Amino acid sequence: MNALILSAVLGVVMMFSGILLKQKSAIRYLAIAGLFVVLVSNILETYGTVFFKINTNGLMSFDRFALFFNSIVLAATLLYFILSARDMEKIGVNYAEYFALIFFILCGITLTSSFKSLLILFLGIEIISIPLYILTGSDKKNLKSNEAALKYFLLGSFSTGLMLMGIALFYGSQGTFSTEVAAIAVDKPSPLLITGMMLLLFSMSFKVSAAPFHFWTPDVYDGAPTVFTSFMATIVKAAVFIAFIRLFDDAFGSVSIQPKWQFWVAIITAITLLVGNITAVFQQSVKRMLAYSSIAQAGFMLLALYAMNTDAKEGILLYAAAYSLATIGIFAVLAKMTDFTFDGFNGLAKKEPLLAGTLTVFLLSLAGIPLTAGFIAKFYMLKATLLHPQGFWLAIFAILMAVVSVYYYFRVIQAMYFKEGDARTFETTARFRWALVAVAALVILIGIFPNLLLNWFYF
Amino acid sequence: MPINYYIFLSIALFAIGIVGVLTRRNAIIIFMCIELMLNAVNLLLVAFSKMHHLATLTAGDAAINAGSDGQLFVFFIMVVAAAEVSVGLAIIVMMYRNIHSVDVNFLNRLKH
Amino acid sequence: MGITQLLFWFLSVVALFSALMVITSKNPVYSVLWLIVTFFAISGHYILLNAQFLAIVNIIVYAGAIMVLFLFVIMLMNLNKETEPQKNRWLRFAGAVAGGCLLLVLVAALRNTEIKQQSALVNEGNIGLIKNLGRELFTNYVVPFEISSILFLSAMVGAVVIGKKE
Amino acid sequence: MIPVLLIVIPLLTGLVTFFIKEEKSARAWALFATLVTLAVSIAGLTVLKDAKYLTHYSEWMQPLGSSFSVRLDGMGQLLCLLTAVSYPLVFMGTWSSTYKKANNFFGLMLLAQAGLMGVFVAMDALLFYFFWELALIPMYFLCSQWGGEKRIRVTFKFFIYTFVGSVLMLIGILYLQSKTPDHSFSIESFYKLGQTGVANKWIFWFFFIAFAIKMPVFPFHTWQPDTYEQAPTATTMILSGVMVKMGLLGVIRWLLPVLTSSAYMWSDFIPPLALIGLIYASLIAIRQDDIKRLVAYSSIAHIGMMCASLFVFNKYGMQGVMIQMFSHGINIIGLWIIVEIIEKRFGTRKLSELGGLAQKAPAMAILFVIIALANIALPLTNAFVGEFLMFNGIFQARSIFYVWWTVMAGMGIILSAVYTLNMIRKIFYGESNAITANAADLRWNEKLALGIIVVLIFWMGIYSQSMLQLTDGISGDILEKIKMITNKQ
Amino acid sequence: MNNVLQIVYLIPLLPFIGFLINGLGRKYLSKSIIGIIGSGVILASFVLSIWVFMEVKGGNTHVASYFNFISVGNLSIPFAFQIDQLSSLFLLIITGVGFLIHVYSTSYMHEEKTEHFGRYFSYLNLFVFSMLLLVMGANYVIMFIGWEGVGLCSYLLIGYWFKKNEYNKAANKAFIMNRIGDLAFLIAIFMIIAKVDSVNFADVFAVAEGSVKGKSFTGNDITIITLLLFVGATGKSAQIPLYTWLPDAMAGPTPVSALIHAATMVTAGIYMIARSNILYSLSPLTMNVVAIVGLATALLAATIALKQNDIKKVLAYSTVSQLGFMFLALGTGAYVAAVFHVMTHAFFKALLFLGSGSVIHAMGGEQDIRNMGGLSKKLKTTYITFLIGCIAIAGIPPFSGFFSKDAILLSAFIKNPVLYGIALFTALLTAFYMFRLLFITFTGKFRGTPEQEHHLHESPPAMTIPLIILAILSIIGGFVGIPEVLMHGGDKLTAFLSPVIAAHETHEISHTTEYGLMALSTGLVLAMILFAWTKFKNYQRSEATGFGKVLENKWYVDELYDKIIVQPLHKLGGFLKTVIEGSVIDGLVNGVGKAVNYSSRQIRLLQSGQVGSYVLLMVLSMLLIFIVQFFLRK
Repeated sequence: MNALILSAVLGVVMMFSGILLKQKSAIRYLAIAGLFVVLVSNILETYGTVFFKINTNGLMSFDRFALFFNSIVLAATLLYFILSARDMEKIGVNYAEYFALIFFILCGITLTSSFKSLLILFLGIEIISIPLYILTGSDKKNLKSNEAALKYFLLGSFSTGLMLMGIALFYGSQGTFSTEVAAIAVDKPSPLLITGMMLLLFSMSFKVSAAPFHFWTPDVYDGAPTVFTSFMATIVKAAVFIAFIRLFDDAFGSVSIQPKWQFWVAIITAITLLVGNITAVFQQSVKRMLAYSSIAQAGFMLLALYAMNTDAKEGILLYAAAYSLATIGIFAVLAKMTDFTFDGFNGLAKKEPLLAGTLTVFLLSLAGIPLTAGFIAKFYMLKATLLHPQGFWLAIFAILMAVVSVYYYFRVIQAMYFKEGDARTFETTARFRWALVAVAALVILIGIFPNLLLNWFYF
Repeated sequence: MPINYYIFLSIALFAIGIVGVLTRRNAIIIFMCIELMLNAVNLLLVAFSKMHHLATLTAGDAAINAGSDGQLFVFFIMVVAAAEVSVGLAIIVMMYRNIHSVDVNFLNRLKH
Repeated sequence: MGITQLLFWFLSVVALFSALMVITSKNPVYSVLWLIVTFFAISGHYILLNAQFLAIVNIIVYAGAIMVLFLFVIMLMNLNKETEPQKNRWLRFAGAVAGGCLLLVLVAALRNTEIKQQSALVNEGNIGLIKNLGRELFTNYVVPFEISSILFLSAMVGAVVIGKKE
Repeated sequence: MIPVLLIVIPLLTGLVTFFIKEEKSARAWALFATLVTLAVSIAGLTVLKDAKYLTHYSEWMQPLGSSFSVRLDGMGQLLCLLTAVSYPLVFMGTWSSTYKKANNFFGLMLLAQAGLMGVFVAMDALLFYFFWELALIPMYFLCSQWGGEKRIRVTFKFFIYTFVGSVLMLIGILYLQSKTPDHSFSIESFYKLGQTGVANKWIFWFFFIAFAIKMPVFPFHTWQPDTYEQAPTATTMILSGVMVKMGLLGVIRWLLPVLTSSAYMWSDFIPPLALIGLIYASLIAIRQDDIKRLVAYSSIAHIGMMCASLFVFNKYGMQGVMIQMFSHGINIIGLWIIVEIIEKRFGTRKLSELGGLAQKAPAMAILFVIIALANIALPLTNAFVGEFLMFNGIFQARSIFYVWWTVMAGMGIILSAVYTLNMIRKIFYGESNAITANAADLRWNEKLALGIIVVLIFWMGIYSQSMLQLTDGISGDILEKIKMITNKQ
Repeated sequence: MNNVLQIVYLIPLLPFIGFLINGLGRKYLSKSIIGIIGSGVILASFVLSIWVFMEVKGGNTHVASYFNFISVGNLSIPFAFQIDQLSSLFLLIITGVGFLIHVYSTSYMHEEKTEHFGRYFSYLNLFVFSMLLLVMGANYVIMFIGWEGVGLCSYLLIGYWFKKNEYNKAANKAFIMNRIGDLAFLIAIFMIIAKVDSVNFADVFAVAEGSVKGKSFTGNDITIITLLLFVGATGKSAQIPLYTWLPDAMAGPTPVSALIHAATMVTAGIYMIARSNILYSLSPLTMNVVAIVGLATALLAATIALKQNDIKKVLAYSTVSQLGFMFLALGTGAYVAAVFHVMTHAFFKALLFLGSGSVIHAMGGEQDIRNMGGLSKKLKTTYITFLIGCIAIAGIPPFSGFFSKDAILLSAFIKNPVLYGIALFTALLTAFYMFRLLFITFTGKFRGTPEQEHHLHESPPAMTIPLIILAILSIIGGFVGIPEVLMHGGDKLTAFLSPVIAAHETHEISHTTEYGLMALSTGLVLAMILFAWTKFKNYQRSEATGFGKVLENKWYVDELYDKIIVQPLHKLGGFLKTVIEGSVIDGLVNGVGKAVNYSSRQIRLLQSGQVGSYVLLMVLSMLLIFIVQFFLRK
């Protein structure tokens, strides 16, 4: 609740800061400071200090899971601000508004991570989506940005329609919007419920960009301004994933109904992994490659949904953290590049050894090489999947696809280190470099001592 | 009124909306079709809310507000729809400013 | 066959027909108008279900505000029959078939649910009245209500960001 | 304590090396570091051989059921010694070859050493996997940065190839861990695993393919000749001398005792595969004109022999492999050193372009001949003991096909003589030509390195007990376990 | 030091030290020092050998075990030496003849550069060292070490002049053919290990005699083991089918040929079989095989020798043929006879080779006898000694060759008259080609170039003295084995070797027949010599024709091997390299990558960029899932 309200308030504050504060740096510092406050307040709430005692009548529950996730997301956003906030200036004049929108999105994220009622889920998803449409289109002069925004908007609202139909059918069969398992411990689920569940599955798959509902992702990620792509691809995606898992764990977790969706989740996972990884192989632009790789990573996260056990829940948090860290770092570097194609990275190691080095760490993490956070995350997913009685072959498929992913991630490393060329970058401040190094260190630290995170989780 | 009628009616409207999205190229029309889908959902929700209301009444429960949540949900949907429309139309207009068309087929810079 | 049934069938037919007209009519302006008709029909259904508040809101917000906005935009861009882009007919056919199949499948799936003998309470039951809904909204649903304000804020900011000239 | 040091010293010194910009000092520092490591490992063999020095356990990743537990058993001692010995040899032997960004080169080499040490001492499956990868990654960078002209493609193939294997192994490890009663990765609980279960039969392959790719065993070997050809020779030495032993160790420590019954089930199938590889590689080696490729294929052949005799489940085979792991490492490093010298001096690796070196560089000729003959297992050299035992082991195999296996192995031995002698003849004998006319003989550092190798060759060839006793216990235990389980069935 | 047997390890050690000194110091020592060291160490071990021989004659044998060479499980192979009658006898031959050859070499190789001179002597010492290991080893593995060692040394010495590529090829051939034999030997050892868990001669023979509880050989085991050992022997001792390396081994310096052919290497096979005679006696089948192979080899080699024109080639084939005789003896159970022949053969064959060396030396490297002739005037000593050698090998009493060969023929006769017939015929051929060689070389008129003619000279004493010594030995050497019939208590050798070689049952034959056989063989041999004299006393060069050509080309055996073994393997290798490796396996691996790339390019096209198609695809997949969910599943 702390995070929810504070981020909402901060959103409003940022809105007006545009008028009050003249220098952009001031706005930026305000945003960072504010976000830090939100983070602290959320951590305080984890340890029982709630500032706002508000009765939500069971529409929401800020349980441990939700709060940890919030902390991770807020921390990631903080890093994101520190690394990339400066790059937002390039996009447009509405500097303060961007921050406001991001805070509203955070507010929506706190909803999706803690909903107990489909109504809140719906609102949360919408509060996340609508600002995203705008951020995607925020580079108004850039046709790609416009196109991405419109595509995202049309497809997004279409999937919202599907979701609403699903909710309606759910309501029809259950007589309530609450997602308490007890409500639907029915031995024989009705077609009404099944249909609703499937529609929810589709719309959520759309939001997490799982195949075959992933088509918007590459275009939108490619078209959106790089800074916002970074935000979309990491924090938002993680948030929607949490919503996805919460929904299907609470509402459809009962033994009578679980097999029905798990089968489809398995198939969707497989297709997502396949499409994401295979398609990424042939891309020429690193940015677009990352878009596809985000689809692939989504496929890996879906494994948690499939397995749906304690390991899976711990794992998804870890995965969210690891994936967000690495991707934020990569996009932060990418935003400094003048040329997004693979050749644009040729010989970066010679000109900018530090950027190249950190970028390598992030890529290794995404590829799931041991001693990076990414490995532990993937490891957890596989562990959870293998604990599932039928999970064996899915796990093998996933791991083989991970090998494919190595192929395109290492293309970047090869370009940076082993190819001759003059990669051009915008100038980078010392603070940026230090932040980058810090993030890289964090990635490795989590990789070597995952206990730092894991010891918190116990569900 | 048997609830099935309402189910079929709204599903029909919903499907029509989908068909519209599939068959038209004008971004605005597509958007309107999406609105149509939302309305189909609204209708269904209201019908369900009345159904549950009836069910509780016949069960002899005096809970006077049983089923009202459905209608509230419709209210929220309308709220969201309004917001979406404002943003959506803004985006479409921006698009129109740049390429002087609302034809979604012109949106093909980003592919493969 | 009482008056209620008659009204129900009439409104349903109107809704479906006008909806079809929305997606078939070449001229966007007509589409908008047909959509308004659809909304009116749906509002009729609300009244029939004695959900007066929603009926009113539907007419005010949708038919009143939203569709006018649409109409305004279309007029602004002065789109008409001529400028209206047409998908080639195979794609249209494919779309129609896909949608139709979806309809059939869903109908077939939901043909016999366990609640099919249940029915919706028509023209009585007062949960749809503003009094009740209002109480509900500002007691149990106050949190989402407040949250929706955030939604509006962000939409507003967004509209500004997108629309404002630089 | 000792095992930890063996990992930590190269790790830290390696990291330090990255910051030594000046080439000479970087090289000297690296050599010094490896010598320290060598000293530690020798200490572990001699003065500090008490169990309390050779084991270390500390908490690490409890939530995953993994812990940082390392131990030096006989095999670990042997292979760590090999690693510790080979690094100084490599650095000495290639002292005169220069690299751009030398500090990175040596740093990565040392990191790889840390990884190798870790693999050899890890007593926790997950830890084992970590070090397995840690040894691979630096190799990837070494080969693609300082390799030949086709390096990027070749190295990448090598990397992907090995990575496929290791991820399959990861799945296997995870599967077994989920089957362990205490959900732990520790080797003890792996050894306690039940042998029943159909899945085991296939899990076996998940491990074996990973190890087979590493060794490499036919038909998983195609990455190897290209990589050896393209990689910088110092790296190739480590790859072929030490790295391939990871696969063998994996089989001995993580496969045979864990999935014994499955291994037993497949034990009629793998030796022929390996032996076919032996003959196959030898025949190809006969037709090679490029020295590096020739040596590469000869290495495949030798590994095939070792792999085969791992699956005959008798002490001859096991001990033979143990000692051969060391011998092969030493010998092939010796060969590479001279190959490197030849390539550097004459700018060619083509047998057809060389010849008559024996007149100009007698010392080189003599040392090369000794090492090459040791490599084809001439008596009183180290490889003879190994090959004798392995060959004997194959002959004593319980399988009904043992005669055929013996014949195949025998053919391999003869063919090895053929290609080795041809190589010697074409490089060193005959009239010297334009390329080799003004050849210089070995430098002192090369003489030193090769001299040490030759001494080791004869020492182990004549007094092999020193090594055999080291590994006697461990191979005894493993065979004991195998016997226990296979007898039950 | 009370007993020489305590320091028996010095016998091999001294040559090894010599090897090290000459090998490492070859750049720094002078030729004379090298020569002195090289010969000195051999002399020393010769002296020791005599000492040892005396001890053994005195009846005390000795097994000295030093350390564990290999020990795994319950198999432990000690590094041990065994000194008994057999080995001590061979020690004498090896070190004795070896010493003479060393001395001879000091002057024969004098033109070599110092370091090559040193290399040469180090090789020679190493050669002797390995041969000593071979005969002194107390178990099969130590024997095998020497066994491979001599193979290695022959490789090194044959390829001594490494600039000539065909020499190196010959060296490789020798090594590889030996390796094939060694492989059989090795497998035999494994089989013994499997049965006995030990490779010590004592244990193995004990088991063979059935005097050990629990362990025993079946008849099959024995046969297989002995056959495998015999294959090993064919490799070392140049019997069919592995004999072709020996003639090519002439590439080495002549003294080396002498060493290989007379004293060391080739006799290894004989020694090994004689050593394991207990096993062989248990397997009649193997015995027959040995006898037949031996005889066949003898005949084949003799026929080839008839038409050779290279002086050393003739001698080489005669060696092969003589070895055939020895194997015949072994096969017929006359182990003593075989050993006896080894000894005598060592004398006269060394003599002949060194003689030919002297000739070549005089002719300035010329080896083709067609370019010689009438050398008897210039090279008196060489001529006489060579003549003695020829008489000895031809087997004319009382020269040494007569007694040993007679013993072999006799045992063959006892075994089977047919064998005897063929053996006798071969003996006659021997006499014929040896004297052909003698006459063509030394009689008639000189056919070489003028400068060769005036270059002709008798060799220095360092070469002639060994010749003389060997000549004397080949005259008197036979008397240690005079058969009973000629001198009562004559056959010292049999008596001496009896502890090692169990006397096999010989159904006595009457003295008259024995006399008859001797007379017959002697007479025929003399006739042959006369025939050769009439044919070649003044020889004119003439091209061989018809069958002669086949013989001159050694029955085309080399070509045959090349066709049926070498070429196919070579082709197979090429096929594997290019097709299987290049296309199939690697193609498969790369194919995966290509497939991924291709599918990537295809799947990419789904991302058409059209909102409409996106929605359509989404709806279609929804439709599909619904259909499956509601109408197909469960």
